[in-house]
Amino acid sequence: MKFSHKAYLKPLAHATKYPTGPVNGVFLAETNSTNLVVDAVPLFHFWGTLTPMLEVAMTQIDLHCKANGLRIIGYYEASERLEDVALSLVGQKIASQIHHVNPEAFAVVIKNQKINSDDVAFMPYQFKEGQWRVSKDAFSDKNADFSFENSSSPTVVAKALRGGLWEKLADFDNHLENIKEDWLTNKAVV
Amino acid sequence: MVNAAKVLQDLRASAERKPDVVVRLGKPLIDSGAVLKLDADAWLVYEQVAIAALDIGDDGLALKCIQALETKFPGSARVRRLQGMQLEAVGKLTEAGQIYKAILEEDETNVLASKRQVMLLRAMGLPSEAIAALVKYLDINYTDFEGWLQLADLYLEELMYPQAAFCMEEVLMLQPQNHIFHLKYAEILYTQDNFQLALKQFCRVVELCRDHVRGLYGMKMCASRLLKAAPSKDATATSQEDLEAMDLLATERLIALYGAPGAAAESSKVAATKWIETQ
Amino acid sequence: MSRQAMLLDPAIRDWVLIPIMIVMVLVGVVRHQVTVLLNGTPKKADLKSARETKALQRCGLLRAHGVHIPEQAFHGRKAFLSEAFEKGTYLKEPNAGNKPRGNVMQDPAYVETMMDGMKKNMMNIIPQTVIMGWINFFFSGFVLVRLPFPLTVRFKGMLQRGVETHDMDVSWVSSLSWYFLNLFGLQSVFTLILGSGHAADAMRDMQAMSTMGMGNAAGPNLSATGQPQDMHKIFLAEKENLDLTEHEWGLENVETRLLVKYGKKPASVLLDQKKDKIARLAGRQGSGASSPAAVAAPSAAAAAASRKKGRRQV
Amino acid sequence: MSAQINPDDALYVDMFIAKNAQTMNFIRSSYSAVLGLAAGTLGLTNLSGFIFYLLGSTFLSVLIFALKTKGQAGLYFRKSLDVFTEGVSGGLFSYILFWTLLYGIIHVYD
Repeated sequence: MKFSHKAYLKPLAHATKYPTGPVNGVFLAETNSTNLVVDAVPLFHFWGTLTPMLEVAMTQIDLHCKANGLRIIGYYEASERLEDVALSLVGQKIASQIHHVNPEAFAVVIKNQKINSDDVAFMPYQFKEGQWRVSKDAFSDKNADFSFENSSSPTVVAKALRGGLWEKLADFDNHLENIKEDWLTNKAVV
Repeated sequence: MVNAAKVLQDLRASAERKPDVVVRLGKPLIDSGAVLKLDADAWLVYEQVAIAALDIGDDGLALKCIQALETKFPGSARVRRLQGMQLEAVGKLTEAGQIYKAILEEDETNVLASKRQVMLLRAMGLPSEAIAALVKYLDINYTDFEGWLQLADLYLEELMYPQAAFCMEEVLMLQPQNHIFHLKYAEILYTQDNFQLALKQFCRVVELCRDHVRGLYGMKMCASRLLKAAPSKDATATSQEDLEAMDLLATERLIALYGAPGAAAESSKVAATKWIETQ
Repeated sequence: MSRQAMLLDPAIRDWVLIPIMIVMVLVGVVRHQVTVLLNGTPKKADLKSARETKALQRCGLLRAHGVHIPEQAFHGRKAFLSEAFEKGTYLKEPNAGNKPRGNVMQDPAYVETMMDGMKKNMMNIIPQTVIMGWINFFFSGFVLVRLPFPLTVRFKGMLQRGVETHDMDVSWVSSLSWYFLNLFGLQSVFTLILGSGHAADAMRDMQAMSTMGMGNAAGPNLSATGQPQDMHKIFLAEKENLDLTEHEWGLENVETRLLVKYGKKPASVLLDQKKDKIARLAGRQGSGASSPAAVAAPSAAAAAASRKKGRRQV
Repeated sequence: MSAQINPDDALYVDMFIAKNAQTMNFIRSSYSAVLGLAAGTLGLTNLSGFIFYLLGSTFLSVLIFALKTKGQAGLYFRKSLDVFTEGVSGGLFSYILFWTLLYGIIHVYD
């Protein structure tokens, strides 16, 4: 899986905007290409474990993907505890649901401590033998599964976040509070 | 200076968690010593800025405030609680736990220390102990709705929906006017597949807060689910005719909201309108 | 105008009218500060008694706000609470009932609450009696000021006490009535000086003086006679009221209310629903005929409803 | 009355209503004191004094209604009429006190 700049920037912006609570969202990829993650859609920062709005969001993302030739390819989340990098119960459920539809789906947990630093803040999980397992030393040459489209992404993103870019990001919770917020494409955040 | 004090006072009253604003306004006041002009409020500002500084990791400022409070109120339980929070911020959780235990030994009913103890257990990632401590606290301070809210969050994290629903019912009894609590209760009920009750709560949300988008979405989903399911026999359930009326009302309001010119970004408007048609 | 054009010696104004007013303002301020000092030190409530009062509060709250929670949630709590009160799980000392109650005076908590009640009451009574005594002693026997509005003769006795003339216009009043005027009139001044929740409240003085200290100021867990309440009895009494409360869910017709709010249905629909509800209630009551009073009231309303809707017998 | 919550009842948070009433009392009682001073200096007697108070008090309420609540008193009080009735009785006592005081000082002592 190759992560485009946007696909790396948005989840970290989402986690930076709501440091005090758990956040989650999904990754998008083109329908035809198999390993390029082009975008990410931030979902919730309020109550990640409740299903009604999750259903609405997932259906709307599906409709959005059909209209723009995209598909859901992965799930990301960040815990509210600083050093917690385990994939939560709810995370596993949602990731499994996506995996059910699309076998190469993966999950990512954001390493909170690494967000402002220049090294990689993603902890990817893959679905192996019926379980979500950490993909060992990803984003390094040893493990070809996960890498960046352009390797400078982490440093560029860290600088952008320090510049306060995260304020412009809007997730589905924001959209529900004020429907002007563009949560699907987040054009303001690139 | 006066304006900053006023904003800080409002933030204290509303208990909103905006650490960056509090530090941005409070830091100059404290560094220049101008905060002492507020006399009685000065110490409240000190405490407020200390907590905000811990929140965003500015330990220097936090220590400075706690020091000032310590000299003014030596040995006060409230200041010791702040010291405990400072230790938590730098990761020394066990020492912080000892401070809270000491405060509680002196005064069993100290609310602040028992609350911090619960948050400490949660920060340590021990949800079951945190739940047990919070239940014991709430058994005594029954009317503290923030405690019930926190307990609901803890249960939700463990996906224990029935207990979370119970907590939200307590919160509703204490704060019936707040539509957000009705909304949270409705979403928990929906997650438990109790669409009948969820629909009533979603309607309550829209009644309390007109054209509440999240409430309308919930109403629409519950109504369509109940319409698809077999009509229930029990008398208190909503009649078929009401269900259709609810479904129609929610659809109409959502379309009106999204349809208004410039109301929503193009991509989300298209997705939302398509979603409404498919329901 | 038939009023006697009588003028008073300005010395009365300088030495009586204004001093009384100033003294009363100062006494009010002093009393406020003293009360703040008095109840400044909150006494440490121990865990058990706090838990006891909170349990009662919980039951009261359930009865008052039960309307906001659904049916089964209400009944679950009702069962739990009445069973807990029955067993006395929330009591401070579970077997307090049968312990022979020692002499009341030894129990420190009881004595302390009595002292506390006494202090609060004294704070209300002393300043008033002192001022009245001072006024009666120094400033009686002459007319102080004239009220700009006429009063009935009946007031004459009270307002002109100590000035036994019978043909003087009632609007001339003695200093004691000026005291009463000040007592109530200075509210606004006190709210200005002391902020809103001040303790120099004339109404409370009146109430304190009338009950002469045996009012409810004697502390929460003491009965009017000052004996320590047997908490278990209170819990049982509370259990009875709880069992009696019927649950009415506030959201029963939330859909129709919503439709009315959005103008989809006329408001009259709500009224009809209320009548149907009362009719249904009467129907259940009528057949059960449990208590005549309950039957009489709703059936009257139901009769009205049925008349409107043809001969539907309840 | 059935315990059904009528829609508007739930919208009023008791704490805020009490706060509004308290502020109204605060304004009106201080205002009535000043009104009393005016009535005393004008030397009003009998009924004209009370009419003066009612006029002044309604003027205050209209001011608050127009400026403070910008016409929708219903947002701040359970019934929009409360703006006119809140605290009138409390203000009356201070009005009478200061009215008598000034009236006495000017007209009764030579």
